[in-house]
Amino acid sequence: MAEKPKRITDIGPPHYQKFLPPIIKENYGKWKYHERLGPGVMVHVSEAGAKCYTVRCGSPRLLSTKTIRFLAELADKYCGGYLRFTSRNNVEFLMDSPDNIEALKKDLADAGFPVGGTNNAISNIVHTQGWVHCHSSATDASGIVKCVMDALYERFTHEDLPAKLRIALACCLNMCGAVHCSDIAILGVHRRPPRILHESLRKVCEIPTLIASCPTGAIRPKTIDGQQTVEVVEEQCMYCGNCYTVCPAMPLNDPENDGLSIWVGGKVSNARSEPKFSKLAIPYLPNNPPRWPEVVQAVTKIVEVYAANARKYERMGEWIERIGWPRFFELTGIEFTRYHIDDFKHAGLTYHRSAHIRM
Amino acid sequence: MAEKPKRITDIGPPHYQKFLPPIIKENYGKWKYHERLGPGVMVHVSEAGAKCYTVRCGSPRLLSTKTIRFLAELADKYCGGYLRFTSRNNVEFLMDSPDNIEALKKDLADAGFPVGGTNNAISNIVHTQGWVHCHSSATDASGIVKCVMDALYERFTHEDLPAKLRIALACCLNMCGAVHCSDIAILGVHRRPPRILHESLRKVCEIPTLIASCPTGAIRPKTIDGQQTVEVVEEQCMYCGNCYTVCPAMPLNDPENDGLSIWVGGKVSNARSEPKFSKLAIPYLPNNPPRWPEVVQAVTKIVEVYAANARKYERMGEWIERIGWPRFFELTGIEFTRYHIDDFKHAGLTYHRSAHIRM
Amino acid sequence: MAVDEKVNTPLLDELEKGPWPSFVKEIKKAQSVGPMATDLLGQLELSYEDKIGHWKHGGIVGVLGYGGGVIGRYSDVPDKFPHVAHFHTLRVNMPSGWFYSTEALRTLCDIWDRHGSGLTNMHGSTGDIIFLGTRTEELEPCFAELTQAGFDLGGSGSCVRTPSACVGPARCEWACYDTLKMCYEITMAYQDELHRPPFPYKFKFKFSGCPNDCVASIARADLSVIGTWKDEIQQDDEAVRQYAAEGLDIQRDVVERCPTRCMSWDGEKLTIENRECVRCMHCINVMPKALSPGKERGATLLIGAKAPIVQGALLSSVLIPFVPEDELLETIKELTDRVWDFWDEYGMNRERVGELIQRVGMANFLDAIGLDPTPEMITAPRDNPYIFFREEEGEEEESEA
Amino acid sequence: MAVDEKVNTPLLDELEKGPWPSFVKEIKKAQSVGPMATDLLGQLELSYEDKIGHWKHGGIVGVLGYGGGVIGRYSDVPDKFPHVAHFHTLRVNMPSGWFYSTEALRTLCDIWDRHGSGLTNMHGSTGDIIFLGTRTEELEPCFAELTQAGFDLGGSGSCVRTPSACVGPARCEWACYDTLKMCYEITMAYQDELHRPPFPYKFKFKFSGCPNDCVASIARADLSVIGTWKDEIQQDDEAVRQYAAEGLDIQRDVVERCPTRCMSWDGEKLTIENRECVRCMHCINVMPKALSPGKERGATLLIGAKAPIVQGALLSSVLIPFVPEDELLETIKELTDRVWDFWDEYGMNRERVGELIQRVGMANFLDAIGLDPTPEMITAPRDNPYIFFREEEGEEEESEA
Ligand code: SRM
Ligand code: SRM
Ligand code: SRM
Ligand code: SRM
Ligand code: SF4
Ligand code: SF4
Ligand code: SF4
Ligand code: SF4
Ligand code: SF4
Ligand code: SF4
Ligand code: SF4
Ligand code: SF4
Repeated sequence: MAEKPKRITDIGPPHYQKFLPPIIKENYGKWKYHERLGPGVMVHVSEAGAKCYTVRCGSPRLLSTKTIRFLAELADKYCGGYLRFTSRNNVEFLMDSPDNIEALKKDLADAGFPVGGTNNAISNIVHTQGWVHCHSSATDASGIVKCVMDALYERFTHEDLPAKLRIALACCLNMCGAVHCSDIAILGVHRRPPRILHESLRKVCEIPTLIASCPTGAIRPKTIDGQQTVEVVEEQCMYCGNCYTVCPAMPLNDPENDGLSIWVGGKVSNARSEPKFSKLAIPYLPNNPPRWPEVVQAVTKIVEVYAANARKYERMGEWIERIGWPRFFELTGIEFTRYHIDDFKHAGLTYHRSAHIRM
Repeated sequence: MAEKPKRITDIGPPHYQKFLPPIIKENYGKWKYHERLGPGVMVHVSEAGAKCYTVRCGSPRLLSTKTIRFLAELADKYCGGYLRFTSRNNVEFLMDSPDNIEALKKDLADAGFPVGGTNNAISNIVHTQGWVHCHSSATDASGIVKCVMDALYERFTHEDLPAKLRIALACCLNMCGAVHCSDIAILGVHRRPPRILHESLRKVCEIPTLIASCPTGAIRPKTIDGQQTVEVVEEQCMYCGNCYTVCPAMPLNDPENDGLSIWVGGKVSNARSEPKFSKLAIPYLPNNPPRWPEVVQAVTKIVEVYAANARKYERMGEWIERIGWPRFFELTGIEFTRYHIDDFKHAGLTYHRSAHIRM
Repeated sequence: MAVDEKVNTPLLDELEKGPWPSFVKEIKKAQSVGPMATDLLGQLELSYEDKIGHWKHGGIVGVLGYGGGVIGRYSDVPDKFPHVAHFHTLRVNMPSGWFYSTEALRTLCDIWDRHGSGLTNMHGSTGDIIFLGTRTEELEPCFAELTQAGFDLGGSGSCVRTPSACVGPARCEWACYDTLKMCYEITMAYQDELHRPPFPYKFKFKFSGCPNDCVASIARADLSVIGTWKDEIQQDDEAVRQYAAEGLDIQRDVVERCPTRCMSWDGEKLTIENRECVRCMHCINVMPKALSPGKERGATLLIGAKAPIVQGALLSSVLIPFVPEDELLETIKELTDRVWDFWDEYGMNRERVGELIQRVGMANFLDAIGLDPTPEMITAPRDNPYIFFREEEGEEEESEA
Repeated sequence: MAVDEKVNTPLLDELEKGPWPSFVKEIKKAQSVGPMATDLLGQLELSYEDKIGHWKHGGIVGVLGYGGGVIGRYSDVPDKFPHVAHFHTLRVNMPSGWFYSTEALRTLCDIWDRHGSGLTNMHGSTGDIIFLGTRTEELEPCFAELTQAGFDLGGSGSCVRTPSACVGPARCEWACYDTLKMCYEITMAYQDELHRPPFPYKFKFKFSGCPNDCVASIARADLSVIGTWKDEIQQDDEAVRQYAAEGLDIQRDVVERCPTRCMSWDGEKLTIENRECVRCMHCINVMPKALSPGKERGATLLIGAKAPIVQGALLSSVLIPFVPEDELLETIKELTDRVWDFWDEYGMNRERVGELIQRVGMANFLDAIGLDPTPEMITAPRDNPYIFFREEEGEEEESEA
């Protein structure tokens, strides 16, 4: 290469206006309403009567540059050279006329990209790195997402649920993504205290910081062979992994005991009810690659029971609050265990302090 | 006196059946329904068609034996020699016919006992000892109750509120009585850390127990003139009085700073909504004997605003939850301050974590 | 200082005015019983003047062999008011439901006039008859006369406190079990625990016959026993129509106020989806002639209510969703014994049962008392991922159906 | 070990089956870009075999002068899979709203094919373009090319994280302020804080145009900016009737689902008691042609959301109920600066702003940043009596009107 380019920094992202297709630019801030035209397809109509047609397709999020180029080609072919991604990693093709919708859908179908995810469909699963990239993970991410979406495929390409249903997956308690407020959350869990690699601990970790990192105070200083290190009071460990984040010599990964938990009833939107956290449905399911049948079955079951029982416009959490948690466990056949009863800081506030009981 | 009676213990209370009037005994467990016959008067009808008429009158709770004898006389005259008290310290006269209702009411009126407190009236104020008997009190009890009930007298003798309205008063944070779940609670508060009577502390208190008693850890050991005693970190003291309960040498009473706080919206019953705690309305009003005008005015105002705005069957707390706390403060004209924002253990859960806002 | 019946109390005299019955008048009435009331007036007037109580922290006084039932109280201005230098209260265990014969009332008055101030609280917040103010040397004779008359002391200190009950089946159509009987039986069963403080702190029982909870048990009892039913609400359609005809707006006032919205009204017939009903009582309260609790009756047992000191106030929470009436007494006793065993062993000084449960966690508490967890015990499962998985269960494969 | 494009991955191959697009296929597609994808497949297959990740705890790598934007990652089996011995990711700041020209996309692909694995996440959970996997020595050249092409890195570490926004006014009729612009302006305003970690921990901004909150800001942003309006819902009665005519059950699906029940429908006209409306969006969502947010628009500012580590997950809570759109940028900046000052001084290591507020208490936090308390900030006033009264106020008489 000829000349080394001058090093520039702090330029920030490109200005978004450069990337807006004309139909968007012209009607920016002037949209009047929208209509659903079927799964994955909608039209937004501006005050001036202009129309923006959107076709949304699912994506595995982990994309090769090859696939990105392919999507770009479609956008050149049908959308004047622009496209966008959604906040849940779907791809949206925007057009100023309906003419190309069917052709685009066909090309997408041929390439294996499902159109859907709008309205009362299950949209894409927000997820994280898993074994593909993260050192913290108690499970894989992309693999489980693939299996669950295979099973729920028809729920993505149809809009026939009572309301939106958002699934998210995080591969450890750090919960990258909004797992904690999802209709269904799949969460990787460790179930054993960290192992302590005493040799490397001495070299790479600051012991006071490490001790301070544990929210339950389970880590204590210890001397082994005259060398300073730490020990973990096992009964006090809740496997949060914060020690591992600050000290690589405290890994929690454990092929036998790592696995998944399922959480339900969270939401983010303010529509009708206030945003809510997801609550524990199943404390533990085993890691069973490559197809994680236990997880797929559990999630599918919950979705089906919800679909069959909830009222129109009732999100998962709103439905459960109406019928009550006892009924949720009854309908889904999920076992209620000691693990469901909160024992963290505000646990007492979850005890049922009234005589309101369905018999 | 002749012979000393043999000492007997652990006999428990007399059996209640001895004290049931015939109309009750005969229809025990066989009541079918009841009807309201006006403020303070109702009839219960049994499966057999028998009727029990009740006349309820208010009482100052603090009764001289003279007054008890007077009430007994009325019960002899009209009720076959039986009467009962209610869980809110009212007196109930039970009769098997309506014939004596008016005569009884007249006798009660002549003696200054108001008939009422039933249904959607304000019933008697559950209260505590105050300056009449307790060492802990930040205020008097009976005196304030008298003043407030004088002001709300018509609300006792009429049943015209949207729902029941229960007022309670406790003279310190120990909260003898169900003050914490009242529609309106009047609560005596200290506002200064305990004084430390070092001399007597050494003699009568166990220092480790004393230190352990403080929920905020505000009490620390200290040596003065070579003698062990304690000090209080003033910023950490929340005036709970627990130290005083375990150690008489730590009094909190303070004529300048003691006073009252007002709490609203609690309830006990499971009717419609679940039981709820009362929430802070006014953090502090001064002790202003003998008539406590500030307290009387504040309570009256809250009652009037509630009466004017709540819907039928809506308890204070249910009404406030419907209209929202901002509107409650607006309607009552009560100032919202930093003290209203919780800062105790579960404070974070009271922060408003949604975009649901009335503008 | 000499006792002057005409002690000057300008501030207190203000409290003789106004329509509500006056406690100041009551104190004045008791002046004829003896000099205590007069000195009480004097000391109270002083409190009104200087805005502070004049009682000292209570000492330990009581009757022989009992650890409770008396609250010791001494004036901090005994020179000025010698007749209230001692001013102890006796807590006398009231009869279930606060029913009295006038004869019994007079006996109580006679005893108290002989041995105390002639002042009472009818009743204390826990429910006791409070004999308000006497001297140490009067305690034992007063107690002797009380027991002769069939009365005994109630609780104070770290013991079972005097249990109380709503009027229940005596005069209420909604009682789902016999509250008066249960209150009596439990009081009798635990006489020892009531009179000789055996616990880390106090323990209260309260018995309400239905979810209206007229003794506020859910707010004030360590063990709250609240009547309820298991089957369907009993319904008299004709009586419903009658209410409608008399002007009740059934849609607005009943159907729309039902917390689960499990009712519907078509102008003719009220339909209740009983499976969804949470037994809140509202519809029954509004239409007592038309609706009543089901026939399969019993109670919900809830645990742990208390006032704020020191870890914050608690309401009781569900422990057993439904116990049939005929198993109630045995279940309460068995359960209580197990709870006490655990509390005795693990409770800290001045730690109520409700606080103990919060501290050790509900699941561990259930283990300790041998109850299985059920979803009725909680409002919602945990929302935080900090689960203490147990070692044993690493091995088995946990499964869900 | 030699790279073999046909690495044997029987387990992963199972994930090429089924209708949902396969990430395994994507990795295989990237094999043509270079050997990294193949070793990634190999290592991932190994993880699938032994049910454990094979990445080591990340070291500190990055580009010159930046403290973030790169996540260092090393294989723990580098001998077996040398091409992923280093496998760092770059976080590239996406454009507001995730709009792209195909030209820009191709430029990004070109750069990444030259300097990395050819694998991406479109996008990361925070919103960045994730360039997934490269070696340390490629970071600087890759960065140089990115900036030449007009792209910069996003955040990682204890800094401002890449802000994100919903599609907003670009394609949504409900945007109550310009989310894309606000996101861009804030990103530009805090370039330094984004690239050079100055804080105790991370700080995230997210911008949603209305309470539907399509970027989940209330769940995931330290500062959540959620569009809303102050005046009345705009209402087209004819369009309402049209919806009814087309079969929408307005009573059941709109009126009865309104959280405040502030609407009524008489079959002809929909009446909204706007004073009671909490701006939940439900009715507008159901009838976009008939209803829309009011004209006086702006946003609610909420603070403190975060994932569970370590004190438990939090949703953001209301800080300023309403800021008009034209004051929004300035208000956010001013507020943020004050929040950061306080956090810098009092925040502990790895303590998010939300946790700090919980620790010091909302009232003290408000004092520190100079905001007056308002009842909109809380769901209900305190229910415990443990008030820390301030000395000064002992003297003045607090009053209520
Ligand atoms: C494209 C996108 C914004 C973006 O900048 O990328 C978007 C776009 C729209 N959202 Fe959204 N939402 C988008 C993520 C979200 C999220 C965030 C998330 O899922 O992580 C939420 C919060 C979810 C939650 O509560 O857990 C969200 C909650 C809503 C709601 C409220 C639904 C509810 O009843 O709770 C609506 C209103 C509706 O659907 O009736 C809505 C409505 C809409 C509308 C109809 C707005 C409009 O008039 O254009 C758009 C089409 C939605 C559709 O899918 O039918 N959008 N929307 C996001 C698409 C994600 C995807 O690919 O599936
Ligand atoms: C006599 C008493 C029981 C006793 O053993 O002494 C009693 C008796 C009745 N209560 Fe009660 N309640 C009594 C204290 C309570 C309490 C406890 C308290 O106030 O401390 C409560 C809980 C209050 C709370 O929620 O804070 C209570 C909540 C109710 C309710 C539920 C009201 C609601 O809507 O929340 C009803 C039902 C109703 O009134 O419709 C009720 C209904 C009744 C009925 C109608 C039951 C019946 O069919 O006989 C009785 C007449 C009530 C009336 O006053 O109109 N009773 N009732 C108590 C009278 C106290 C007094 O002198 O005022
Ligand atoms: C007399 C009575 C108030 C009244 O005027 O009615 C009363 C009076 C006292 N109570 Fe109480 N409590 C009385 C019912 C209650 C109740 C209500 C109830 O039992 O239903 C409560 C709330 C429910 C509960 O138990 O939580 C109550 C919660 C307390 C507490 C706080 C307990 C807690 O766990 O938070 C204390 C503090 C203590 O135990 O040290 C307390 C302590 C006291 C002491 C002994 C003062 C002390 O610090 O040692 C008071 C003696 C006053 C005196 O000089 O006569 N009293 N106390 C009530 C007992 C009369 C009776 O036997 O009928
Ligand atoms: C890449 C990404 C997941 C993904 O696959 O999309 C990610 C990956 C990591 N996150 Fe995250 N987080 C990512 C978005 C999030 C989000 C979602 C968001 O930003 O909206 C959250 C929840 C929101 C929040 O911030 O609270 C999130 C909460 C965490 C936490 C817990 C923070 C907390 O306060 O509870 C940690 C732990 C930490 O910071 O030490 C963490 C830590 C990490 C680390 C750096 C692992 C660590 O312990 O050091 C992960 C590096 C993985 C890797 O090897 O690539 N990540 N992380 C996301 C960033 C991509 C991007 O820039 O677009
Ligand atoms: S959730 Fe945990 S394991 Fe997964 S990417 Fe985030 S930090 Fe890594
Ligand atoms: S995993 Fe969490 S609880 Fe366990 S030792 Fe580490 S920091 Fe402490
Ligand atoms: S509330 Fe406090 S001051 Fe009043 S009687 Fe009870 S312990 Fe005494
Ligand atoms: S009053 Fe309460 S907070 Fe203050 S020192 Fe005493 S025990 Fe501690
Ligand atoms: S609690 Fe129920 S049963 Fe007891 S008196 Fe009240 S309404 Fe009747
Ligand atoms: S008792 Fe309550 S929940 Fe049950 S039907 Fe009646 S109003 Fe509804
Ligand atoms: S948050 Fe509101 S403004 Fe933004 S895209 Fe979603 S619906 Fe539209
Ligand atoms: S926006 Fe929500 S609260 Fe407001 S009127 Fe519509 S449904 Fe009701």
